[in-house]
Amino acid sequence: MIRDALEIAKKDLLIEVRSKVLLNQLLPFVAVVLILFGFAVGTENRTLVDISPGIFWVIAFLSALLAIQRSFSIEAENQAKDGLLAYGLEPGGIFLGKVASIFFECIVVEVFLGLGVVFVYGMRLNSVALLVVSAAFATLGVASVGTLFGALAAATKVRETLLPLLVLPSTAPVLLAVTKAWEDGISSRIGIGDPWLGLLVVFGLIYLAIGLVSFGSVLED
Amino acid sequence: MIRDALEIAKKDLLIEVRSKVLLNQLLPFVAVVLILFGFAVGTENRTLVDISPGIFWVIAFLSALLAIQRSFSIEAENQAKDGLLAYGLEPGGIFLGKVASIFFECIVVEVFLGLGVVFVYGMRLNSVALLVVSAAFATLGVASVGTLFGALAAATKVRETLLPLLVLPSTAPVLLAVTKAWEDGISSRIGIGDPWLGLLVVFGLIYLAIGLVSFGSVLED
Amino acid sequence: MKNGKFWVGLLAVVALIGVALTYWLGLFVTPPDVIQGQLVRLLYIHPSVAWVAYLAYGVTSVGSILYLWKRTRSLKWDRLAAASAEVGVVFTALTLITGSIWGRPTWHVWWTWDARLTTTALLFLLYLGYLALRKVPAPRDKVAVRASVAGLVAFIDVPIVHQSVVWWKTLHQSATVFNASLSPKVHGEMAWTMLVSFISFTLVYLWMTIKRYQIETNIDEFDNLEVEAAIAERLQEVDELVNSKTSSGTRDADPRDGGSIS
Amino acid sequence: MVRDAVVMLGHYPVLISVNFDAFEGEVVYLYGPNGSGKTTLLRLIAGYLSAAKGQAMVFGLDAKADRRAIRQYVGYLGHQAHLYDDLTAEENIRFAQRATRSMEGDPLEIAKDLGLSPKTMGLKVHKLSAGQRKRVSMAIATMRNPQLLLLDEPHAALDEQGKDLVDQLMRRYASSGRTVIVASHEVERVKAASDRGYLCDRGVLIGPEVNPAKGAPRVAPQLGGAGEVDGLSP
Amino acid sequence: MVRDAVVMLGHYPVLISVNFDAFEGEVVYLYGPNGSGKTTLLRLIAGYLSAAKGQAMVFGLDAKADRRAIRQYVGYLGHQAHLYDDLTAEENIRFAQRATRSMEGDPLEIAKDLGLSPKTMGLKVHKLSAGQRKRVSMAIATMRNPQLLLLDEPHAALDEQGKDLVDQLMRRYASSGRTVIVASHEVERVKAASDRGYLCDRGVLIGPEVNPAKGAPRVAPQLGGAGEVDGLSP
Ligand code: HEM
Ligand SMILES: Nc1ncnc2c1ncn2[C@@H]1O[C@H](COP(=O)(O)OP(=O)(O)OP(=O)(O)O)[C@@H](O)[C@H]1O
Ligand SMILES: Nc1ncnc2c1ncn2[C@@H]1O[C@H](COP(=O)(O)OP(=O)(O)OP(=O)(O)O)[C@@H](O)[C@H]1O
Ligand SMILES: [Mg+2]
Ligand SMILES: [Mg+2]
Repeated sequence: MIRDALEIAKKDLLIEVRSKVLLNQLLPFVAVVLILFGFAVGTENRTLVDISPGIFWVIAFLSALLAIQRSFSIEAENQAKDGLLAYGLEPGGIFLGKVASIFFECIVVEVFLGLGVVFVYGMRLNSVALLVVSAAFATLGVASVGTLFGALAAATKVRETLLPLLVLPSTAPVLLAVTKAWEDGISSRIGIGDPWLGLLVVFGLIYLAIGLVSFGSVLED
Repeated sequence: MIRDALEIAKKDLLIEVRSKVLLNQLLPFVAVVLILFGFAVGTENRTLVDISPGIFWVIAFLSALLAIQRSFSIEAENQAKDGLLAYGLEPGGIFLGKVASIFFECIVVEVFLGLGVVFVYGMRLNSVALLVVSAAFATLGVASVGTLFGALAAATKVRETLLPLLVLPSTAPVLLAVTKAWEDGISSRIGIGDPWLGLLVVFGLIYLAIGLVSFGSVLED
Repeated sequence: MKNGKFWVGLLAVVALIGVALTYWLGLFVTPPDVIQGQLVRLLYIHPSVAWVAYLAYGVTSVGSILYLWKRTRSLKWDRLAAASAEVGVVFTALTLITGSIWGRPTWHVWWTWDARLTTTALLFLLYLGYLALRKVPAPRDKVAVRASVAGLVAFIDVPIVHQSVVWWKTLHQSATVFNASLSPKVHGEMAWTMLVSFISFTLVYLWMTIKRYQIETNIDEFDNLEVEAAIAERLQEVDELVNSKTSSGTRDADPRDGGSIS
Repeated sequence: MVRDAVVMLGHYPVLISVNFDAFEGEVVYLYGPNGSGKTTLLRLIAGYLSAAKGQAMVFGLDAKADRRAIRQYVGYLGHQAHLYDDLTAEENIRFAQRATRSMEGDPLEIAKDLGLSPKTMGLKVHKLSAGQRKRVSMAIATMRNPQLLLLDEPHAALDEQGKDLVDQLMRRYASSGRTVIVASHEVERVKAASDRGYLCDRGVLIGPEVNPAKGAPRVAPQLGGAGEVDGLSP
Repeated sequence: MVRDAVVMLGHYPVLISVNFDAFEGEVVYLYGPNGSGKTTLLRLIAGYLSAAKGQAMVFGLDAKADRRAIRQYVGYLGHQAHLYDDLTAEENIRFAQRATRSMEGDPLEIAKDLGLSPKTMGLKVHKLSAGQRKRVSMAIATMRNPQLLLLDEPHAALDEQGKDLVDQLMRRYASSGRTVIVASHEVERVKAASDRGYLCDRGVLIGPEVNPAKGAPRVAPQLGGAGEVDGLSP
């Protein structure tokens, strides 16, 4: 299973390297949204810092959505998904591979976004450990749910619009939790022992488990 | 040209009726985001009303983006675009037809969204004429730019991510202007003579004109 | 050709002298401002840099229009648009940087969500998007068409940036130099220094754009050479192929002679 | 008419120094190994691609510059069916009919001639079998009775009866003074139905070969350049 | 083995009461008009679809329930090439090789056998010609030397030499004790290369017809049910 996962992840990242979607398009997209939000929230610099975790994560989730969409549009063209099935790869492996590549792409975006938030919005980082770990688990959760629903939506002919509808509400708790954890991390109220982080870990693992178990049925549908 | 436009618009709307993307997916998506925002901004009802024009338009623009994406993924499958060209339709007509169908879909979403904002957020409408006219021109602007860039991005293999990158920054001024116009319309500071509305009209028409003129070159590329 | 090189060289020299002059005038000759103190010296860089960015994008959109217009369609316009946009992006970045540097002491922040600042940042991104679009691989003429359309649409942000101070009534300095009556509200040696700085930065722009244009031309030429080489190579293969077909007696098969029958 | 044309895809000259002619009232075939450039040549003539060197002319007009004018008289059937998956076969045909302003004829009639039952016509296109799709595309490509019909492997995916239909169609076009250019791997079949043909091999056209059964008289106009009607060729 | 199977697509029974057998060491063909259900039958056997009535068994396993186990031994070549457009032909093959754990063999070698030059292998798949894609898919479908090879119109889009290659391949599979089921419109060609065949007409299978040249001895096991090897059939 791990081997299958590695193959899938490697292939997806190779396609990414070839088509450079992330580099050429996703990062500028992130920058645009960052600026729009900044402008919308307005001139009081105080507020901006306060709500920057929220903005960070809304943007991060939106770009995760794009990454997921892209990941499954790769499989949709020429019905490559049928190919994956025909190869007899383990569904669990396909799932993990997709999660891994999406996770990796999201992390790249988040690092970039983080730099933006720190330098442009002037966000301070106090408990870096908390920020990093909670970000990792939140991303894991989103990537898992996204992969699961991405496969579901990809089977239909309307994935562009079905996917956000499925992914956004089911990741809303993760979004809220990670925002809270980041607020704590910034104000350094609590360190790595933050209960929000615990919640994120639980979410991330549950979503991962659900995906692993049910991905087979989804793929074959 | 007008005839061609009508054919295209009719066809797009027929496909919409058949596949029910708008009805089944876009509207729930809008509802979800509306609720998420409400949640994120919090319980103070005052702020919510103040920033509701901003929220309204950010959501409206995001769903316009989805509608545009869908409109061109219709053409992309089976390379139907080559078909359109082969039929010898006038590019201007194709452009107008696409703009019309996207415009219509966006208006449906906006009406729905408007009801949501009024009933859920408790937004008051003072100068309805200003609100409606400015919304129409803002939507026209977005639909025009979106159609133009949609065709541009559709030709590349990375449309899912290229499209938002191109459309968001170039419609950002429209977004800002229509938000201002709506703020005025709500507070009823000024009626239909609002300078922001003038700006929107200018934008809408300029974008429409650029699209009409350059769509031919884009389609053939 | 040689002559062209000379003029470009001369341009570089003049531009350099202009910049040096601006430097000297700005730092040593003009007095500090009553309100702003030494900070006012940024006045000799920041507005002219912003102006050059506008100019660059203006040239890009003219190039784009000329390319899109069928009767003047020529890749040279596209190259000009590309070269100018690239220089424009550099100058927009400089505007942002010098503005930030100025903002730190005057507004006490590096960045704020003022309308002009925001629209300038959008401008920067729009043209980054333009450059990204150029990088999407496609045949040369298709790249040109796509880029021209994007370049044209992007330019709409320029008047918005300019007008933003008026429309949004913001923190940022409103038009002191490019106001409607075109009568600068600064006087004396300050005005002179600003004029020198405008001229010399414009010359710098010209020089950079010409250079960049030449590079674009070289790249296109190089591509053409590659094409020629590929064609020549293929022609050779084809000759062999044709010879083998002819000897096997299919028929008269010089591909150049497709029109006749044996 | 194609003269000394070189077509580049990327940095590779896929067609090299190609000369090709087709005249009114004839069926011209292209055959040759996979990847030799047949599709590329058809797309060049249809104006989807342009020649890096040399020229391509259709009806005396430049294939690239005047492609919009040319397209009114050209029908193109590609490897892929240009259909909307979410519409039924009938709706696809109706749309094409209105878009091309070729209002005559009931779509159901047209389709019946191509062996599509009304039941099939009522199905969304993505449910159709490969052969049924091909027939729908065929209906659309021939809708306007184009002066020039470009067929890229029309026989693929069709059953025996469907292939015969294509052959009949080609002959009917030729006999009514129009032109058909067809690329196909069913060499015997296509040779029997055609007047002249070219072998396409690694980007080079070799030919024309003339069909001894019917081709001989047709060739005349080509040499003189006088026998050509209506400027289909130089 | 398919027994009394009915396959519904939507509300329409595309296959109706179909009985079908294939044994080890034989090539079985399917032919019949467009839209008669050949692709549907192949997809049923491959486990992409399930039977509403009756049953489909492969290697003695239920085609739907145990499809994952079955797929390890099945190669499927559909109408469409399941390839990644942004990867080169070589990368596609390499990925399939690793994914299916069939490490033996250099992709370039495999491809050469299928008539793909190294230059072609280095191109992104979306640039390839129709026939070249087909060959790449073919390489992938046969990669694992599957016990059961399902081919849906393998000849379409291929040139003469490619078609011969497919025929040879089918014969080689049969003679090494494996099974090939092929749907094709090139009836003569496929009949010559096969042992037995079914005519598929409007969802009904008629047959088997036995190839007099080679088929006769093969039929026995089917009647008795005893001669079948290794549980490929009931
Ligand atoms: C990152 C921050 C800033 C950005 C992006 C920015 C951008 C610009 C732009 C685009 C222009 C050209 C306007 C036009 O003529 O249309 C401009 C002009 C100008 N800026 Fe800034 N600016 C920034 C910060 C500042 C600061 C902090 C000051 C001084 C307190 C300042 C003073 C000026 C002045 C005096 C002009 C010339 C005004 C005119 O003649 O129109 N800017 N700036
Ligand atoms: N960018 C590129 N660089 C190099 N070669 C290319 C490029 N794009 C396409 N090719 C090659 O050009 C040829 C295109 O051929 P084309 O599609 O016209 O073939 P065809 O004769 O229609 O073949 P088929 O019978 O398989 O349909 C292929 O050999 C393909 O590999
Ligand atoms: N939902 C549906 N309702 C009714 N009929 C359907 C539905 N979906 C598919 N069909 C029909 O089922 C048949 C599917 O046939 P299939 O694709 O198996 O044909 P085939 O024998 O492979 O044909 P071809 O030779 O053209 O590839 C077609 O006739 C199609 O019209
Ligand atoms: Mg081809
Ligand atoms: Mg089939």
